[in-house]
Amino acid sequence: MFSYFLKRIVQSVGVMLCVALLSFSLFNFVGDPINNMVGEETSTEERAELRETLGLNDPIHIQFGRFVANAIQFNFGKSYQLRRPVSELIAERMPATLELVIASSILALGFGVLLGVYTGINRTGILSNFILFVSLAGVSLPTFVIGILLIYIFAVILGILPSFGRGEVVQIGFWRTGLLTASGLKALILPSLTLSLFQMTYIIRLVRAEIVEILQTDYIKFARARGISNHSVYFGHALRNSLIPVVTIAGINIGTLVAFSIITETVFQWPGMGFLFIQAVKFVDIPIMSAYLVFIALVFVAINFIVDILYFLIDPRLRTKNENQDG
Amino acid sequence: MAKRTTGIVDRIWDSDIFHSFIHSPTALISSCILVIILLTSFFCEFVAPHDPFTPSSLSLMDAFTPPFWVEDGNTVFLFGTDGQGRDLFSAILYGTRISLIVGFSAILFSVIFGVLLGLTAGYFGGRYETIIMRLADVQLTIPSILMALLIDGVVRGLISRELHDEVAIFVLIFAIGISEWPQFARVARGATLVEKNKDYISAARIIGLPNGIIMFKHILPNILRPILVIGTIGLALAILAESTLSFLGVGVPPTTPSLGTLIRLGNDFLFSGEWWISFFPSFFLVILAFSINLLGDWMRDTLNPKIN
Amino acid sequence: MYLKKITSFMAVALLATIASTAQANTIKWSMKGDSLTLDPHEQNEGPTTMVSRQIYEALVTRGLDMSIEPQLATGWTIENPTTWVFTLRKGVTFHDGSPLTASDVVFSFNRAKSKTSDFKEYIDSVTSVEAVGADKVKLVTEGPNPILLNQISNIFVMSEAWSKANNSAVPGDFNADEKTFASSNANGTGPFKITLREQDTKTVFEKNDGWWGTVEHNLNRIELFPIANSATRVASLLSGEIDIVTDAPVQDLKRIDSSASHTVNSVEQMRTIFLGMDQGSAELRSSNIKGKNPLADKRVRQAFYQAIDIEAIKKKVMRGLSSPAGIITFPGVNGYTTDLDARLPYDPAASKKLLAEAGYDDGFDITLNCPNDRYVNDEAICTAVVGMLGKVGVKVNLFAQTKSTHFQDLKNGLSDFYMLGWGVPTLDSHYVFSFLYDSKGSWNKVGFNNARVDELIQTMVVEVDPGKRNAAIAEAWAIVKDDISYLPLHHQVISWAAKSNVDVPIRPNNEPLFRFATVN
Amino acid sequence: MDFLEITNLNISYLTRRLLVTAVQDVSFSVKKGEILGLVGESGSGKSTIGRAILGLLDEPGKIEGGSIQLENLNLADPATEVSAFRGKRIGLIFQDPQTSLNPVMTVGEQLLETIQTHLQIDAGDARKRAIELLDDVGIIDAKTRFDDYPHQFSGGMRQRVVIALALCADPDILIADEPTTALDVSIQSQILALLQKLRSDRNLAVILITHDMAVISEIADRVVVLKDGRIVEMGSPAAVLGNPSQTYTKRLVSSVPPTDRRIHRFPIMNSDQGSAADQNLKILNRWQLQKNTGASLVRVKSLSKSFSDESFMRIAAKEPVHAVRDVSFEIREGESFGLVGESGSGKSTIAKMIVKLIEPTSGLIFFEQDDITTLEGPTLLAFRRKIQMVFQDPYSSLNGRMKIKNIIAEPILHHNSQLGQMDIDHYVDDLLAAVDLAASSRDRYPHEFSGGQRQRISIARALATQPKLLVCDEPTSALDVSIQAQILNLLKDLQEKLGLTILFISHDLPVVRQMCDRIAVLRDGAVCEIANAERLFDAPTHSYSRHLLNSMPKFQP
Repeated sequence: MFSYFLKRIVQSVGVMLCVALLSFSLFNFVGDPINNMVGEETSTEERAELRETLGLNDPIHIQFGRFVANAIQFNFGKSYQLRRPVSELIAERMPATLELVIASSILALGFGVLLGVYTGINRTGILSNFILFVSLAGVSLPTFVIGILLIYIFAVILGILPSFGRGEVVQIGFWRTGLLTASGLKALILPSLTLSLFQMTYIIRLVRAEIVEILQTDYIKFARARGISNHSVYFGHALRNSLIPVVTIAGINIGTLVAFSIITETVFQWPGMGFLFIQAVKFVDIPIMSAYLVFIALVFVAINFIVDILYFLIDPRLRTKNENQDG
Repeated sequence: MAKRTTGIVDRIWDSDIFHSFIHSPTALISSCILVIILLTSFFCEFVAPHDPFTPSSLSLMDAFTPPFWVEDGNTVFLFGTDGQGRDLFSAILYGTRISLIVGFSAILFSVIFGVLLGLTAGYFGGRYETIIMRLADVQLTIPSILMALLIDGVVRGLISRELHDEVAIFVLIFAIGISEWPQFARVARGATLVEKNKDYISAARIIGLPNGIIMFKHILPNILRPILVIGTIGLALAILAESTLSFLGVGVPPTTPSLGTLIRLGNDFLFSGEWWISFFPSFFLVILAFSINLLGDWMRDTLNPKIN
Repeated sequence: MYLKKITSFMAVALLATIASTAQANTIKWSMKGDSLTLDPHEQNEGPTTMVSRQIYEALVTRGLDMSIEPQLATGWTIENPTTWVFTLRKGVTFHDGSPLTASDVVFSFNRAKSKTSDFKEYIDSVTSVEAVGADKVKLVTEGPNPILLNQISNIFVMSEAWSKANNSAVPGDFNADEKTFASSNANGTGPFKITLREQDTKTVFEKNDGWWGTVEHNLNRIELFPIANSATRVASLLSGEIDIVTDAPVQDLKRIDSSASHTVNSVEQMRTIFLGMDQGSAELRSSNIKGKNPLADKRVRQAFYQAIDIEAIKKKVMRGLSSPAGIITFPGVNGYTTDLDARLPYDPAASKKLLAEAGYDDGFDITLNCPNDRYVNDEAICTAVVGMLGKVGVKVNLFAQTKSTHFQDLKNGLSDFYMLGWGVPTLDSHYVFSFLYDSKGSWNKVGFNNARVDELIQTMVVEVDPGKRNAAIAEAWAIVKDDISYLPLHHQVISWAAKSNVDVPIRPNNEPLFRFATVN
Repeated sequence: MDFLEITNLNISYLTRRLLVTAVQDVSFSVKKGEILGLVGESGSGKSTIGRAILGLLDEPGKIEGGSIQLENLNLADPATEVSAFRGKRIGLIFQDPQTSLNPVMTVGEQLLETIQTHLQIDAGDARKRAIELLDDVGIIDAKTRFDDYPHQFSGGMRQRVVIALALCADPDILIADEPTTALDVSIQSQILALLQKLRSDRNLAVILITHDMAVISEIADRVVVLKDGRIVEMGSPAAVLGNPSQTYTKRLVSSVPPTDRRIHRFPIMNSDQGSAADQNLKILNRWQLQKNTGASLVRVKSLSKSFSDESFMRIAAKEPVHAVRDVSFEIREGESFGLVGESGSGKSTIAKMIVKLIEPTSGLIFFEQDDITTLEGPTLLAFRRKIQMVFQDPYSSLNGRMKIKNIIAEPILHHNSQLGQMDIDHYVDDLLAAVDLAASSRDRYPHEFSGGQRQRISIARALATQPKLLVCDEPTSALDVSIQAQILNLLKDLQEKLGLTILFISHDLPVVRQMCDRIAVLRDGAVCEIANAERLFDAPTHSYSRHLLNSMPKFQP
């Protein structure tokens, strides 16, 4: 088991290095970093000097080493466009994004799994067919359309929910949270809903498929044959076995949410990283882009790692060595 | 009785797939809608009442004409016009074509790329497989939309802005395609691992057939079904991705708008009462994606219920 | 431990909610972009000044009616054509309570003249600033300067002690990203003071009870929320989260106006939108015509001019909120006349004919460079222009991009045919000529070169006799208008949309003065 | 009246095209304390009846008529709440112990759950009872195994757990659906013994559903023979299997390979297919026969194979599994050599190495005179031509996407590409004829054929290269006995006519006895003993061989 985790950690590090390499090459090969840092009037001597001091003349692997070292301290230099340290910019906006993402993952997973199990259990029911139909529609609705729609209905027509921003925020240490004020929570509703809808419908379908498949297995049939009540067949047996894929889904899901928050933040003027990133892309603001890339990768790797741990807790076959020698 | 069937037509007619197809209303309806959309958009030069993308043909005074059933709308512009006097109906047809082209090419790209890698990885296994699959993991670490944005950003950095508009479409195709390949690689590999251990492959190897033939003549046809299914669903996702990027303003340029671009342009008029400018493109986009999804859903259930 | 943290969270939260709920007369203000810095000398751009204007004050300022009136100076005397003496207002204190002294003014002028200041151009004619006693300041200019007051109305006064104490004695170089304490904090003499600053998210102003002036507003608090997405901005106005939007999209004004609880105020802005046509270069970069420059031929420029149906643009693109322009300056600017502002008629036929005469019967290709986030519906206007020129056979490719890159291209002389808008902060035609028509003018990107006009511009600078000076201006206008060296489109009209119970007087330079605002 | 009485039971499935009657007018009854054997080939409806009793028919199965009378209750009547009796009065045992237990619950949890569903007793007592049950079914030191997960039990042990679960609420009747089919013979005998014990201890009524005549003949008190959903005959095993009155039963019985003697061919009565023996083999014309010298064709020298998974990301590699250990034997031209052993004995691995599907870890394999590990290029191709294989699973051994003619033509083309289309077509027809398939089959796809026919097709494919050695890996273990008999006959004939050498791999001792001249008994990858078939069966020297033979169910009508 330990070696398993060791292996996973090594792999994660490997993945991070690959991503780091990617964002490193972003830095060095997209345009001349010097040009991006100094104005036109800078003389060639100054440039050469700067090039030297920045160590851009060192062999590439040394530069990469330095990049990684900096990246570990999350030092990505200054934004070309906003002229501020990237780490600072990201740190400023991270709380907003994370709060949004967490809120919507809770929505997506909560409802997703719930409805998924429901539709999986009664496959023929009118309600579950309806849910499936709606969910399919959900997968077909682009996030930004949903967002616009919700704003139009709840902010403009009904005027009951705010259409932009985070409302009142409270500063706690470096973390600026909107979760502690009434207006902050209200402001969270529409964006998190928008963000979660797509994933939610996605999860419903996946969980359903999983449940349906499990309900056809022998051990479920055998459980029925033993007279185990439907209730415990579904929730005792089926659900527990479907947990493994659900956990995987959940993992990927959260990561994807982080990425899709880009859209939601643009539509709702949510002061998060995604919003920052879009601007960065439009202005080819490499430092922000590569920093964001590394950050996302970090989130994913972290999630995958947690998922692995959960596997261990859920699936005994991983936990205990397989002693069955025949077959 | 199944045994008597010989002719290909009979076999199709007799096949359970066809049967469940003609007996599944959703599959029928969605595929009908799809066919219509495909035809109209691909032959839009002939179908569209106007040519929305030659500026000289537009008259600014036609701008903001509402749909024909709304008062002071007229049947010259079925769905009304946008701020430039462009006929929305025609614009949508042209836009749909762009969205479809991008979606199709992107998915085709990732299918070929992914299946090739997945198939070979599953078949040869060992170090090669590990490397390919790790690559896939890394790729999966970067969500498609983010990947596309990054690539777009990089391209912007590498080439001049004028040029960017011209290559925008290819950038999109590549960006979306490259970020979708891992799932195809994974499915292909999984299926290959299953097929590879079946006896008919052993038989082929004992006959002495070279790997190439075994992979592409024997394994490939047997793993196509799941690929087809996720491919269909992938297509819908690709189309949505394209429109999303265009909505974010990093997609196809407004001079040749896709559905997403049209929605973005129309979005500014959402509150000014010209709802139709953003509504119809959105509507078409959703219908398109929805019918593809319905079809894919049906495929998933009939072709192979196992994959999810 | 953990529990303690929680409870403290709660406490903070409670305070926050109370704070947010208990406010009489707050105005929630929104616009597209945020002020880039609070330092009044660091960066010279619309939104930045709009914010500074509420916190900081200058010796003189423009009132609601845009006329010059005393602010920190109660009066001034012109001892000789190049020497001005300003008498400072008594009893003025900064937000930190320290009193305003002459040395603060001197310090501020020198700060504004420092290398890293973005306002130095305004006062580069000022050669020396010195305190005369405790309440007088003497400005010496090189040569007579008829528009000095206009210029210094943009020079805000800071506290010397405060700036030095917070090592902000010189403004940070914005372009080199030097941030100083003053960039994110403010200590002015104005009617409002900053109490919260979250760049790009939220800025809170509160009433300065120690303000010297007679309070005409009834506000306790202004909150600024920049919202980039215009749809969202309008939505939040309509849903009542925002009280006033100072850059409402024209297409939404009708709807906003139709809502009972909102009003829209419009006024002609001090900005004229026009198209530049490169007539100086030997050959156009983006055209299929090689070896010569079609735009060098006046007939072609006129053909372009008459091909454009400005009324259609006004009706459809600008929703009636623009006034077609004949010259690149607007009412209220010294030198403006309605005759000058009259346009050549829209006449596609004539346009075709002119092209034919010039030898371009079947037109030619050219690229139009256009910003897509700078002026009101800039991209839409350009698209319309493309269509209209297309009708007379000129194939125009539109290339629209964000303002920063657009202006870069322009500065680097990469644009054959481009859109630009021009304001006149000094309200004097000289400003326009020196930048756009002077053969060495830094924004003269069409290669306009006319010796006579250059002469006349010199006259405008040195001539102190108003009569002669205005004559020069008039002649210059006549020349450039006849030459059609630029293609004027319209004077932009700005519109502020606000809740009916909120009254913020609108001003042609698009700068709100909240000291005149009321909420009821 | 009997404890469970089934009268005129009719069950049918409504498929898309037609109404399939799975069970028709079936009537029988079971007494307490008796074991009733339901025997029949696949599709005879035996399992359907079992499921029907518990009201667990799979969609769209439906009881059309008749009654299932459990004392005074009619379980066939939709009105009665059958689920109330599941597990409580009727226990069901599934075929595959691997899949019938919930992998993420400990056996303890599953037992407790079941017990507490049916009996109102507190957790303590339930636990006590559960452990008793585990003891009864022969789980050693049940107390500690109680908290183990299913995957920690071996197949046999799992089946015991399954039985324990079925007995939780001690039901009066136990339905065992192929309870030993997935198990090795030695374990099979234990499970059967267990069933008998339980029957007598608890006075259980047991319905034993199986395809295995031998098993029935060993432990059933009464036997019901089913065919196509109808009862053919029933009675005591001695009567029914000893001297069957019905031809079907006769045929069935006659195709069961006898364990005590070797017969030349299986008597196929009014078989729908004539056998290759009657007709002259056209492929003979193409076949260049050479006299079988009896010289050794294959020589295996101290062959070993160990599997260890090496992925370069892994930190700690598992210790390798030794599948084959130092095995040596030789196969002589023209003989048929048998490899027998239980699962995991390494017999298939050896076969794979001989046909060069996998490479040995150590040791040598000589085919004719050359070491096959060194072969490559043309020599490898030549080797491939001379050695072909027939596989166990008739469903996975044919590419479902190819027509039969292409499946068979592929090796021909690959090995002599100069053949013209005409020749190939004829050759394919001849091969089809050789395995008794109609020429019309050539244009069909595999899914249109039955299991037996598919095995014929893969034999035809194997013959296409005119091999010297035919490796048969459990070629019949997936087939019904009557089909098995046909295939075995076919193989015998072909060997005779074509002078094939056969390497025959099987776990089924009777079959091996019928097929093989010499036999090697394998256990855990090592050879226990190599002997002539007769010698081995009459006087096994090695203890394990003896053990195998003893635990093999004897079919003695």
